[in-house]
Amino acid sequence: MFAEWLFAAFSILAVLGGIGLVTFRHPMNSAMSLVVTMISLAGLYALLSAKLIFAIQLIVYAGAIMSLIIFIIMFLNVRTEDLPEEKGRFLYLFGGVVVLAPVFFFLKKIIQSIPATKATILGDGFGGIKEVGLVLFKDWLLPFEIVSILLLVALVGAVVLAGKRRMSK
Amino acid sequence: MIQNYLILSVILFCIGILGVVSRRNVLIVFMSIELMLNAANLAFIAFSRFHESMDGHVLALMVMAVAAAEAALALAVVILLHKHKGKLDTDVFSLLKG
Amino acid sequence: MEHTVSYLGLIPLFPLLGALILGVMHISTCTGKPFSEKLYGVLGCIGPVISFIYALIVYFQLKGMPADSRFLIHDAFTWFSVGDLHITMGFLADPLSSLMLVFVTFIGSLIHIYSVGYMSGDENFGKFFSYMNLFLGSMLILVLGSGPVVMFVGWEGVGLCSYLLISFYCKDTDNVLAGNKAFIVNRIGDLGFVLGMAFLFWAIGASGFDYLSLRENSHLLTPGIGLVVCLLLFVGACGKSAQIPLYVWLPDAMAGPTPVSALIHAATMVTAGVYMVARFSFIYAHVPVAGAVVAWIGILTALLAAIFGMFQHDIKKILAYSTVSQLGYMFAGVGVAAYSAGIFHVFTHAFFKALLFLGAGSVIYALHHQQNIWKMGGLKEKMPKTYWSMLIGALALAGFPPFSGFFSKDEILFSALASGHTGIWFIGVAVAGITAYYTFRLIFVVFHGQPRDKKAFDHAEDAPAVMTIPLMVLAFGALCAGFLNLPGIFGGNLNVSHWLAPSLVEHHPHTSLTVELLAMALTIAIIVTGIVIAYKKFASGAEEPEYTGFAKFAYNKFYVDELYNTVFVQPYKAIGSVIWKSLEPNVTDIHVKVSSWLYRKAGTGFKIFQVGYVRVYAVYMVIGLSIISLLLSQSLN
Amino acid sequence: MFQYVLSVMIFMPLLAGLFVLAAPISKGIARLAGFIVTGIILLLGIELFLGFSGSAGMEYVESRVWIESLGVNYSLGVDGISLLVLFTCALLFPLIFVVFSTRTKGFYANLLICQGAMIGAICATDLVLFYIFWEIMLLPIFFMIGLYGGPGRLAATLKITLYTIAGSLLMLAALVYVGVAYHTQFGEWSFNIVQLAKLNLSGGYAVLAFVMFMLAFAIKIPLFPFHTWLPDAYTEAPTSTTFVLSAIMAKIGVYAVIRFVIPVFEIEFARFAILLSLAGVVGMMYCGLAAIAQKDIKRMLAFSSASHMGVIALGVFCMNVQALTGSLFQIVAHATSTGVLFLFVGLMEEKMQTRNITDLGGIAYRAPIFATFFAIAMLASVGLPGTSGFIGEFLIILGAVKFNAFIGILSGTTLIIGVCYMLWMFQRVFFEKPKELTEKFTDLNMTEVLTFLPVILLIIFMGIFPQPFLKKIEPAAQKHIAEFSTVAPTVIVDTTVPSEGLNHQKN
Repeated sequence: MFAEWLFAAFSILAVLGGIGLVTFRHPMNSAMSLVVTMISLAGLYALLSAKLIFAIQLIVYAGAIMSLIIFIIMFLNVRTEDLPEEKGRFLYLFGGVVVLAPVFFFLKKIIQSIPATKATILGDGFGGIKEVGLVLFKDWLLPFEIVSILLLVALVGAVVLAGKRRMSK
Repeated sequence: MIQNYLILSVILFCIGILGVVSRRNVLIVFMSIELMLNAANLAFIAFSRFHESMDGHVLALMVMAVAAAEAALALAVVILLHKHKGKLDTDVFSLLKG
Repeated sequence: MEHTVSYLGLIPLFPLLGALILGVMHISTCTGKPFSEKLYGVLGCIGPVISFIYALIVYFQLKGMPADSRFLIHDAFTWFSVGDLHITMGFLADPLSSLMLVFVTFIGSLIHIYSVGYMSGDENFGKFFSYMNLFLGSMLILVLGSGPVVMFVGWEGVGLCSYLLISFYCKDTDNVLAGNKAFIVNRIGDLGFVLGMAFLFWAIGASGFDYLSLRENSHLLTPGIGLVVCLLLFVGACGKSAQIPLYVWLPDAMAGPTPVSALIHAATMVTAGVYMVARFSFIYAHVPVAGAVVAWIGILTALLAAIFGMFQHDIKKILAYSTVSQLGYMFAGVGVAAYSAGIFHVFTHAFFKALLFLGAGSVIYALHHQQNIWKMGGLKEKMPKTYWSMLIGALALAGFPPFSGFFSKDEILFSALASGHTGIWFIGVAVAGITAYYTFRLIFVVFHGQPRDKKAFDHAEDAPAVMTIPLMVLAFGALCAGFLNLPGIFGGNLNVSHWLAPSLVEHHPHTSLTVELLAMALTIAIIVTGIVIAYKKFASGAEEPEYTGFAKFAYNKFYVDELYNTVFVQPYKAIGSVIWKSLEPNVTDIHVKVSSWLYRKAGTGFKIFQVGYVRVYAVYMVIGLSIISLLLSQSLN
Repeated sequence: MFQYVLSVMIFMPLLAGLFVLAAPISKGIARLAGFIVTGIILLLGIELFLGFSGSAGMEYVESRVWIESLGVNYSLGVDGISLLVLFTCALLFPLIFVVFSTRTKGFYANLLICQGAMIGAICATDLVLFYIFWEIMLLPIFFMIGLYGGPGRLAATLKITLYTIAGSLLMLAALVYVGVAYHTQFGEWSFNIVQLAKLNLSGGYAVLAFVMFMLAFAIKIPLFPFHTWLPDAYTEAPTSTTFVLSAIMAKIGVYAVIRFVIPVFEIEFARFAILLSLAGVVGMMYCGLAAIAQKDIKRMLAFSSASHMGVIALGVFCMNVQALTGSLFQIVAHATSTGVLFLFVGLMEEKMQTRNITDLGGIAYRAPIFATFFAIAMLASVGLPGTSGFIGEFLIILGAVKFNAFIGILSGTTLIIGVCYMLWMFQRVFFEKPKELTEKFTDLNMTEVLTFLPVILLIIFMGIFPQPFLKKIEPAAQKHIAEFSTVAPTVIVDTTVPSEGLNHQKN
């Protein structure tokens, strides 16, 4: 019962955060809303007994990535006048909702067609570092390596893009 | 039970799409994409829980790694764009016009 | 009796080999120092002479056979054989082809010898003899071919040689144009021949497509197909033998050297059409309508050409029109089913027309290529040998008794009358008068009266012996050939007709002796009148007349050439350029144009969606996603 | 060893071509290599021709499973239908290497690849394999025109490539249909032409598939009105490419109709035969008339070639032994005569830098050997008896008359139309007075004489002794017609006669 209440609270928070993200005009406000969503999601992960992911969500996502984003926003020192006008954004949002409604209802339909399963009691080890690690390095070794290469490429790319360059004319 | 998680995931995903298509601020568009990735993660974790297999966790991990890589690159691009145009408006960058 | 002999194929082979050797010799020395004319001359004459000897052997061998089975065959090899169609490269010598064989090789040899003199000094001496030999070889294939397809080889071969020899002096555009005209008009005829063969084959050719088998099966031919075949074959004959409406090439063909005109365009090739109709007498005999068409076209051609001949200035053109006219007679003959009479006229005509052309050649040679008769005159004293031989030729052409032309022409006219074609007979008699008139106009203007061009007259003299001896031999032939086929009323028994009879399907109509004699007398009277009129007008030196009215119209050949030019040639070219300039880029290419236009329009149409804002592209994506979702959720239940 | 001769003939030039392309060798060596390779192919081709027994079936058969799940096999074979096309393809390539020298290495490589692909397309008895070679064939042509062509080459290349690709993609779709139809009828996959011939196709889709196949081949042949790529492509392409296009590639189009379309789509073919043969005849007349308006010899020959292809195609559509055999024979005859004419024009262009008829004249005095050779090839092209052109044309006209008297008569006009433009051109180029450009024209040298002499002799030989060739192709043609006519006549009777009867009653 307690779990249901937690789920309801976290999901309402997550949705509210998401709505805030897309409606606030200043990116700093949006970023803060996104942090709320991230943390709620971390709570949901915990509810799903994903211990490792819960931790990583908090540390990497809500922590590292979000602080990077906020750092950039502050670095750019965006003032309200510099922001795009976006006068009709609520109109756009409404239009977007209309367009997306079929997608939502379609997915909802599919989801409801999935046979309902009761959550079973899991063993202690589920979602722990060791267990996930074993799966990761046994079954998913190649994708893991590829992802690491991707990260490397991204690193180099970021350096090349953002790094100072001599103006070549 | 699982349906609730999945529907939440869909809702978040749709909100993300809304942000991408309706906002002109580069940073908000970017954060909307992050939101979509998170929504996907939620679906992974939920499936993982109910199928009692940890492959979903691994995938979520990978998505996070990709998200991190994306964040690094995207933010670099944002900085670059801001340097060039001094603006964060996506509509300024319309070089693809045919 | 053994009918298969192995040397028939050799007869055409000798001249062909000669042509090959001479051609290679000529080409290899074309840009360097040529071989001597003597060598060329001897090599050039060997082939025809050997063929002539073989022709005589064939003739005598046939003569030794019983009359009802006189034929020799030589199947050299299977030419091609597809399905029911079996074409053998075979040669057939029967009375008809042996007669043609003998006189073609005889006259051919004489003209080759004559050419040695006439062409001397020409830079293309070797080429000339190569072509002449090639012509003779083709003509012999035409004559000896055992079936229509083999005949067609010779048929086209002589057409080719005619083209090559007409455009012999090919630096002059007019000559080449004349050659083109000859080839193309001949080709129109060949189209008829080919189609005729095709129809004939599908009708009765399946069990053998040579004359002997066809003749056996000819009764299977339905009248409808028979008519089609006859008319198509006659189109071929019209092309080759210069009949209405395809006669226009022959007068222009006089652009070639004179021996060519004598051999090809008077004595041999142009009579191929008559020969072909006689060859197919077993079909024509079944279809009287076709025969009537042939006869009427023939006699109308004779009339038309004779009218043109009356007003020409060029000595060779006069003779050319007389050739067309005489060919018309021959067709009238074969048309009224008097095949032997037609062939006999071919035979006599070959002698006297070759004679006249060679005589004209001598005159032209003596006057340094002057061909206008109004620049000649009084040559009788300077060139007696030429004069006398030409006079014999003229009398024969005019049909004056007892020269050869009289007997053959009279036989045709009589057959027309006897078979009930009174109209043809009437026109024929009139044409005989006109013929006499224009022939003697030529003789009187050229040889009598005063010289009109003094300078040229002084240099004129009889040609060397190599040229005059053939003239005399031919003159002898023109004088005597008629007696070979002496009709009954003169005590003869139609030797040639009887000789030819096994090859032909004909029946001799009989009328009363009185009618025959009366008709003959009328003809002779008309001929004499023609000669007398010509004598009155021209014997004492008339000057070149200014033509007006009808004469001018006839002098310009009724403007038929111009008419053809406007009706056929110009539209043909115009259609060509219309196709190329308008139709091809605008109409035929339309499917390409339309599809490329559509692509371009579609491109510009879709361009408006490419606004350049990434956001909008995302919206497209979402809209697409949404539509797909809608569709899928429809089908989900 | 000789049983793999077809594979050798396909892959030797292909590999040699790739090697020449990749290896750092000079163009002289490339030319020599090309000549040697094509020479070997020629010898193999002659040996194959002589060894061919003349039965109606396939010989030199090779078959290997290639894509098992789809029933696609690597199967090759030669029968009377493909024999002469193959022979032509082997015969004519060495000429190019001897005659033309001013090309780069890549050009020779393309030629070699082209030959390999063409032989592949000719020998393939599997529809998929054929399709692959058919597409490969286009590539070298694309490069040869696009890289080495005349000033308007880009437009010409685009046109020929798009045109033919459009056709082949339609064919691909139809090919899939045929394969699927076979699967539904017999429960297994096969693209072997012998198997496919058993198909019993009918209905709207079959007609559609037939039209798609025919379109692909009609474009390649080219059949009126799909010939519009031809004048540009033939004119702009380097002469040797034009030679390949007209002498061989167009023939493969005709060959493919006989090999693949007729056995599979007997019923549709019988229905459309009259329309198709009309297209052939109209194309013959149309292109022949257009030829007379040309100033450029090469373009004139291009139209002449299209005109003759109309006749050859007509022979196929008439569906009787004479016409079909005539077409097959005419394929070689036309390839040698028109091909050689194209080569001669190429030589003239090399020597005088012009192809304009009005700039030329009097070549016959400067170059008697050249003029004689040209004249013989020209006469063969207009179908003079005694040359190879006559046999084919005569048989085709004969067959056409049987098929339909009206079409037969129209087809006969080729005798006249061909002569008109050829003589007109011959007069202006070889006769008349020499012009400034032609004064310097030199006659063929010894090498060139020795190169062309065999072909010229072949033209005459085939005119006088066609039987050795006909003997080998006739049984296959007979068999083809026999198989065709067991199915087709019933259909023709079923469909057309009743409607005619109705018309009569109405009238």
